[in-house]
Amino acid sequence: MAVELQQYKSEVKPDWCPGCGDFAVLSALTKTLQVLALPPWQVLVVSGIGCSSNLPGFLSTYGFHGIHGRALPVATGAKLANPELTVIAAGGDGDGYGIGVGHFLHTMRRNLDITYIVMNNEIYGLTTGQASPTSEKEHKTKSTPEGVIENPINPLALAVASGATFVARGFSGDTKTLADVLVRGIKHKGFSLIDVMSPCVTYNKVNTYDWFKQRVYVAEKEGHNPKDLQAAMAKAMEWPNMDQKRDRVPTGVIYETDAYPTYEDQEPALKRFGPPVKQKLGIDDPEAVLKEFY
Amino acid sequence: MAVELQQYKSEVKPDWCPGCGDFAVLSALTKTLQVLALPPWQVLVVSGIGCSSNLPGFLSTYGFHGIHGRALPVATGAKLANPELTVIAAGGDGDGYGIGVGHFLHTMRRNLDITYIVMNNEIYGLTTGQASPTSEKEHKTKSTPEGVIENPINPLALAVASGATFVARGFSGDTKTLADVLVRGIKHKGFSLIDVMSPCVTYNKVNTYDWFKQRVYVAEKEGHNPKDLQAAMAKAMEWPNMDQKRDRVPTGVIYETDAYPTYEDQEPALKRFGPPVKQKLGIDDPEAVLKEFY
Amino acid sequence: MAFQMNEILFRVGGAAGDGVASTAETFARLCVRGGLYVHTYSSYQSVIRGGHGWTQVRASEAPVLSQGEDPNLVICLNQETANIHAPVVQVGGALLYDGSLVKVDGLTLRKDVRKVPLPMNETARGLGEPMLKNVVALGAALALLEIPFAPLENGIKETFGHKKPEIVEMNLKAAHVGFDTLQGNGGPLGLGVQFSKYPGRMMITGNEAICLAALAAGCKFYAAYPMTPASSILHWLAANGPRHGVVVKQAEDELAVINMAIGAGHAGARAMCATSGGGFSLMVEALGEAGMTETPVVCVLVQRAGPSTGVPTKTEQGDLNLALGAGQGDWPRAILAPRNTIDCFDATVKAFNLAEVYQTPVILMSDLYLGEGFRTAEEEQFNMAVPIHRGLLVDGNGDGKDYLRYKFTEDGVSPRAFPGMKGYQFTAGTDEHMEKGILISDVLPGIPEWIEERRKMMDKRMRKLEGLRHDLSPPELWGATGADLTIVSWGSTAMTVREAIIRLAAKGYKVNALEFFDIYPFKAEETQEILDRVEKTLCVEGNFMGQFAHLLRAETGYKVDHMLTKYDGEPFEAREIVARATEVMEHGG
Amino acid sequence: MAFQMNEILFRVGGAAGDGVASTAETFARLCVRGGLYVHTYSSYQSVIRGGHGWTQVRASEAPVLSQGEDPNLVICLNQETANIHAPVVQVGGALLYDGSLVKVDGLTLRKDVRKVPLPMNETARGLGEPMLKNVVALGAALALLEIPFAPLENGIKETFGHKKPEIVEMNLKAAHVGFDTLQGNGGPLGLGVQFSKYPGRMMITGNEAICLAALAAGCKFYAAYPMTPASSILHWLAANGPRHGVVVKQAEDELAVINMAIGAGHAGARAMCATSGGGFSLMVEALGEAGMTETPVVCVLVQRAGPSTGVPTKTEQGDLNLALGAGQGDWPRAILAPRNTIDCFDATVKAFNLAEVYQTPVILMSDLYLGEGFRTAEEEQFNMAVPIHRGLLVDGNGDGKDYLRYKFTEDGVSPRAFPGMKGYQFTAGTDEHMEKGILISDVLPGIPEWIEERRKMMDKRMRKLEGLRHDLSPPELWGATGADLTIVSWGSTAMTVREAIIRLAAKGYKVNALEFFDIYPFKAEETQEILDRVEKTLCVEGNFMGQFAHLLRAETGYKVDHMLTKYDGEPFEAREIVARATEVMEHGG
Ligand SMILES: Cc1ncc(C[n+]2csc(CCOP(=O)(O)OP(=O)(O)O)c2C)c(N)n1
Ligand SMILES: Cc1ncc(C[n+]2csc(CCOP(=O)(O)OP(=O)(O)O)c2C)c(N)n1
Ligand code: SF4
Ligand code: SF4
Ligand SMILES: [Mg+2]
Ligand SMILES: [Mg+2]
Repeated sequence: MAVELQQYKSEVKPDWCPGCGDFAVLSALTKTLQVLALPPWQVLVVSGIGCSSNLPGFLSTYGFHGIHGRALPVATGAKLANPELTVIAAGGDGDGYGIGVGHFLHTMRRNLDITYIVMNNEIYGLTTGQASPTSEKEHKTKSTPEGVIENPINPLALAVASGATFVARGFSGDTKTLADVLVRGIKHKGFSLIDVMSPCVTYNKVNTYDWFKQRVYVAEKEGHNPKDLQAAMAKAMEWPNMDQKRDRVPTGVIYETDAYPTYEDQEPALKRFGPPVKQKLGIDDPEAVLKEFY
Repeated sequence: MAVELQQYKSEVKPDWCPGCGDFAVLSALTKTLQVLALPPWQVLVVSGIGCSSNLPGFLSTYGFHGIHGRALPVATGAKLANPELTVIAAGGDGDGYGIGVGHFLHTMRRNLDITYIVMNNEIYGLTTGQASPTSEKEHKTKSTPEGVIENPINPLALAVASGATFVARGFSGDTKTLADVLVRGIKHKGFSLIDVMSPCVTYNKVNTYDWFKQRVYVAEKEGHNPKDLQAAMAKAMEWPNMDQKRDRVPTGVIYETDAYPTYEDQEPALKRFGPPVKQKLGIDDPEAVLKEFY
Repeated sequence: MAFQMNEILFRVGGAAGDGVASTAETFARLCVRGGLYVHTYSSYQSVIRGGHGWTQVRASEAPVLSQGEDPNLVICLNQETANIHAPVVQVGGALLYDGSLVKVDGLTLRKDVRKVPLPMNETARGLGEPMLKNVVALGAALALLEIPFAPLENGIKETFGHKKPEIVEMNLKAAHVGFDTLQGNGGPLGLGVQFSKYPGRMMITGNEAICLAALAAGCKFYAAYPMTPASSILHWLAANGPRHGVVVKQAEDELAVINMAIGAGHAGARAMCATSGGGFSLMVEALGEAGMTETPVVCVLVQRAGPSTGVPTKTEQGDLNLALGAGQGDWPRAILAPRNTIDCFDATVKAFNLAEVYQTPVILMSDLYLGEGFRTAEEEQFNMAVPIHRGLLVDGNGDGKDYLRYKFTEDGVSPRAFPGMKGYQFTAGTDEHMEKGILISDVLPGIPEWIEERRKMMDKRMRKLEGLRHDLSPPELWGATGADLTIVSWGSTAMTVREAIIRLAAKGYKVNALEFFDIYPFKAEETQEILDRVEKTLCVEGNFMGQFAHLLRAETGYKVDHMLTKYDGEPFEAREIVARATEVMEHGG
Repeated sequence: MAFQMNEILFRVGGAAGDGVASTAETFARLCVRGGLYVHTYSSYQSVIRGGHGWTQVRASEAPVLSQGEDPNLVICLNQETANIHAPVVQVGGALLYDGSLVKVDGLTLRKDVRKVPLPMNETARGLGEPMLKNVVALGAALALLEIPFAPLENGIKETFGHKKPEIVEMNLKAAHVGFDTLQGNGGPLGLGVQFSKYPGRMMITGNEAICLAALAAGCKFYAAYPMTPASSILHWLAANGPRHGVVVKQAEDELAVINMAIGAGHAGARAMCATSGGGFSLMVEALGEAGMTETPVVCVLVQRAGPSTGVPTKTEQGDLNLALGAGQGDWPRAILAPRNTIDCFDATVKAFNLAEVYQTPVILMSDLYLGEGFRTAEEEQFNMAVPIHRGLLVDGNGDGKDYLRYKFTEDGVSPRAFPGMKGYQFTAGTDEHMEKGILISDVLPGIPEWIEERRKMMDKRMRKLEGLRHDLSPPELWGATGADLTIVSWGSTAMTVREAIIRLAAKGYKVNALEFFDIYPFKAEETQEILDRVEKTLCVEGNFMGQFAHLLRAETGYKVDHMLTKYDGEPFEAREIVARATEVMEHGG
């Protein structure tokens, strides 16, 4: 069913700062939904809180803009209640890798058919510029005036280690690769992590478009085989890392496998009865249930 | 300062089930403290909630037996308040890798000089036998009567990926290796993760002593070099993994490096003034502070 | 003191791992089969093996309202049980134990308490199965209580019939050893309990009643993280839910639990979760999220003794303030607190309906005492054909043009659409929003017309409280009117209060009860009317601060005259309430 | 309507990113240097760039109690500002704007409001620095308000003196353009404000006052997760704390924040954390943990408009129920709610002392209005030599034999030992425990003597509430006695109420105020006594439900006669209170 691009856009004008990396993500996602011919009413976009988490409101799909850090559990509940929906979770690095990192890990090991897009600007944007879990060492921010002294989270390595079946990195300054990973990620059956380097032009004066432009490359173009788990892990560990090597930032698909069933495919109730939202409420055979109480 | 072994034990008799793997951990830890000649009053053992988390009460050190999943933040606060303490966190797989996995990741990337001992029995013991985040696929438990359908967490791989500087696995049925990893882990300056396979004889009828005995081996004995990050990651990914290969379980030290400074070494206030608990309260130069308000 | 006639107070005690609970459950089930009403209370500990636990089964020809007090009969599976419980066995009662293991010589007993040694371990060893020792004791108990052997025999056959017949054989043998020992050892206790063959009664816990109601009400998504005393809901639903289409998800923590339930509720499934106080504390932020996004969700809070980890295996009613204050800011919520298993069933059904009709969270407050103890019930009381009200939904066949998810309406309820419905797309937000769902908070707050819009949206949401208040039941005045004392209680304590009142009546005291079970929004007017007509009041509740009395005063200005609080982890006993009520009436306080 | 004499109501509005707040702050600082009292209120939005924000600076020769109402003067940095604010400029006031960007033709203005176009952008462009446009406007404002140019000049020199002198030069030029334009453009507004040279006053926000007090009180550990409107505490302490030995830790979430603070408190450091309602919701479980382990911790709750994410940049007093009900079960807590910056300082010091003296969490409730707005203060009011009471500690030189960490004492306070002290080792537990700290919950609950011990331990902990109650201040009756109406308020609303009362007095109404700032444990007796003597009451609070009025009634039975609630995100204005009070007094409600 063909839907026009315009129809994926909501009436709300994005209120990000001019130049914010999130515009590219919104536009690539909008196009991807159209390319994949997913009707907006069959798509649910779930987010937390942050500049990036405002994204659902700019789309004409269904949306749930919840609380900080909890996008993935909400997405999980919705997907399990109605597996026929295309469920996409979206948010920031603070939301997903900071306060939400527990859900991030646990959701990945379930391999639900959900796509998770993280607009990673290595900073807390909405709260006006504190260090985020992906801020690199020495970064001076409002909360770390003498520089960050923690190692940044490596979301891709965590994803590969935890059972995500599709792991990719995009960059807002490279819309081609971004479109590619979004299309492949959403099509992928199973959990997809799409970490997008999406510069915060207002609060991150270190990891700018330029910073990335000088460093990103598309791994597959250099012969990376995303089906190879070991290679994927090595690629993921390339950046960021404890040694603070920051010369090259791999992008594109890092890991991809279709060898494992999704959670929904294995879930006992879903296997027997299909989508909960389509089931009749109440039970047919009360006696069968009640008899165990005698 | 030599302290007798008996002096590390509290008056409380451990109330674990006879045969519980946690006895071996308690006994190995007690001996380690003695071997390292750490006076009990300079040691703080912090835990969450679970059978395993009862451990601090069985020692004569200082202890904080907090709430479920929050041992590491409490340990972090205590260590930062008094870096002269030897701070050990201890608990179960549910506590540390389930509800507490967010803190687990973030604490590791800080590289605080804390040792974290996880008594991993792949089950929720205290709550009488539900699946834990390390329960392997197909495991039938009270909460998964048709079998687990999620991939287990791989704590060692997460640790290597997150910046822990000492990563090891012990097994309650191999007290020699257990003692070795504990001694090395506590001596290590920086964050040490010691994951101990500690069978729950009551609720985990799958991953028993026998199950492990047939599978464990000491990686270093087979030539594993824990200083090699790539090798460490590969070793960590050996088990558990998505392919459900369960034939071999590496133990001993998996990763170890002293190339990175601890958090305390870099912390601005600690660098300037040393342990907060030893500082005089109040400030000397009120004018200097007040002047910015004019 | 003579026995309370026509009832049995059976107690079995031992270490964790000794099979205390299952022995008691078998006994209770026998009694139910024999036409009796039962009520069980298990006193157990966190320890998995060892420690000291015991279960009391109260079984009677007439309906029983509480766990009862001193036992007629105690089966001591270890020495500690004898030490602790022997002194409280009623006059004329009995102590059953294995003489080779348990020493009873030095124990202080009441008058005429019989010490009955049994070859429990020896018999079990002989049969090669240690757990059979409990069956020996059960057999002996039957003899003491003049319970016919047949129901036990049938029970054993049913339980083990599908396994090898040898097991049935062994069980019967063990039971006979006990039965026969007693037959020739002083004879029955003479409690005068008559067994009948009335087969129609169920035996069920509060938690199970909630599960049943969830199935009946069309719950299709259940998420939980294990936590005593709510875990049995997870266990039951994990075992039974999937056969009825219920997706049951054990999550990584309670933050995920409630958010998953909210996600499922948003998608259109009836969703529930359950926990105890510690887990509920972690759900506090997301309950406000549900309130703000107007997402229905049923959250069961099975209380245990706090604060913090507290006494995890003990009961309390200490989380009322937590439920009342959950979540920053003001948002509409309902709080229901069932008094008994029937209420558990009805309140759960009601919770699902209120949650969907008012599109907001409903909190169901039970406790360990009610959640884990068995009670008899008549099947009619669990009529599974329950009313299902899904509330205001959009007409899914419309085109969704001009759809306003958060439309200002008179009752505050706006039409709901589910993801998947063509044309009704909207984004639900936890930020303040317009009728369409578009955020106000990002670029519009502080601008006069949007300040006004925010106020209106608050008003709209909060108007739902009026509907909720209307739909809730006022407190029930139980017992005779014109009483000299009215005992106020909420939730599970009500039933023990009733028993106390019956006993007080027998002593000539005129006492009645004011029972609160639909707690919030508070029915202040109706309550006030009732309070205007009562004499003196005594509030009985299971916490330190008198949290309910505090709420009552806040809502009505009424200060109860007297308090009886309990916070030692144990449930109220009727005699404590009798004593306090008597004190109040005789000495004014 | 004539100007309220001797005060300036200055407003600057524009888009986020336009430098609204810094322009206002510069102006406010000028006024303070000129001997005036100031009060600022910033109305901003979540959006980082764009939207519409504005800051009002009220500056007066006499102390100011609230942000004031309609401005005399508005600097419009964009068209939207003009559209929104022009209509509310006071009669005889002025609108400053860049005529090349902002159109003022169609705007409805009050009488005699002057439209003053300025070459703001042109000048800034000419100087090559866009932000200088605001300096042009500031210069013009000085001329309008008859403020001498020197303080601005000095201010600019101080701020930029260390940078290149060119910058100072450019700023001065820009300011002069504005100043000169006005000089020749109608002259001053004639507000009659006299500037003096009194240099002794500070300008500080509530959040900053908390930071100052934390330093003074010996806070050595501060953990936080960013959250509006508490973030500025993190920013200030991150920048200044380390120079005074304070370890400042941004954690991964609020669960970690509070647990880190508890860990630090347990280890012996004075520890604090701060957040807003959403983050506080996540701390609820751990607050009970601190209560149970008897660990001191100061938790600052800077409220914003809820529920849920709500209106993050707006103010409210909606989290009282949350603070009162935080954590399952009953545990002792104190809740303080400062009225103004001085109270912020004093209450923070008190919070650290109470937390350590009673070894339990203290919650400090502020809000966006108080936390983020600037107020003038006299330096004496921030005397940094504060009393420090660390409470009952063990004598670290003893041998620790028979040390009982949770010793039963008359006041419930037991001697504290810190890890590192030889011989005093104990384990703090969230499970119920004995005096030594050994757990009861695992193997002992349900055993008679331990049931009793549990009860005693609850009693011990809860006895601390009595001490806390004793140490708290009763509410303050402000204003004349014998008033016809008493306005009840809590926290930051009190100051605006005072202003309303002064205005009411000018109209001949006898109104006074009952101000609550030490909220819990409630001083019921003292409050009752005061209430016995008041005539009619009006409760003014910033939430929907009237949470404080609810608490007041619960604690005293007293129902306030009238309510004025506000929950649109905006702070109260004195005129609203005046209007409501007048209504109450003239028409009875
Ligand atoms: C429980 C809670 N804590 C803190 C906040 C405040 N908060 C809002 S967004 C945010 C972080 C935003 O960073 P990120 O997720 O990286 O998104 P970005 O704005 O950078 O896109 C925080 C801390 C909150 N809303 N809720
Ligand atoms: C917030 C909260 N949720 C749930 C619980 C109940 N609970 C206690 S221990 C535990 C899990 C124990 O498993 P693990 O950490 O693996 O320890 P083990 O008993 O296996 O040693 C749970 C879920 C709790 N105490 N607090
Ligand atoms: S603050 Fe940063 S992340 Fe937020 S909208 Fe602006 S540029 Fe984007
Ligand atoms: S239940 Fe399992 S983990 Fe707990 S004490 Fe027993 S054996 Fe150990
Ligand atoms: Mg970010
Ligand atoms: Mg475990």
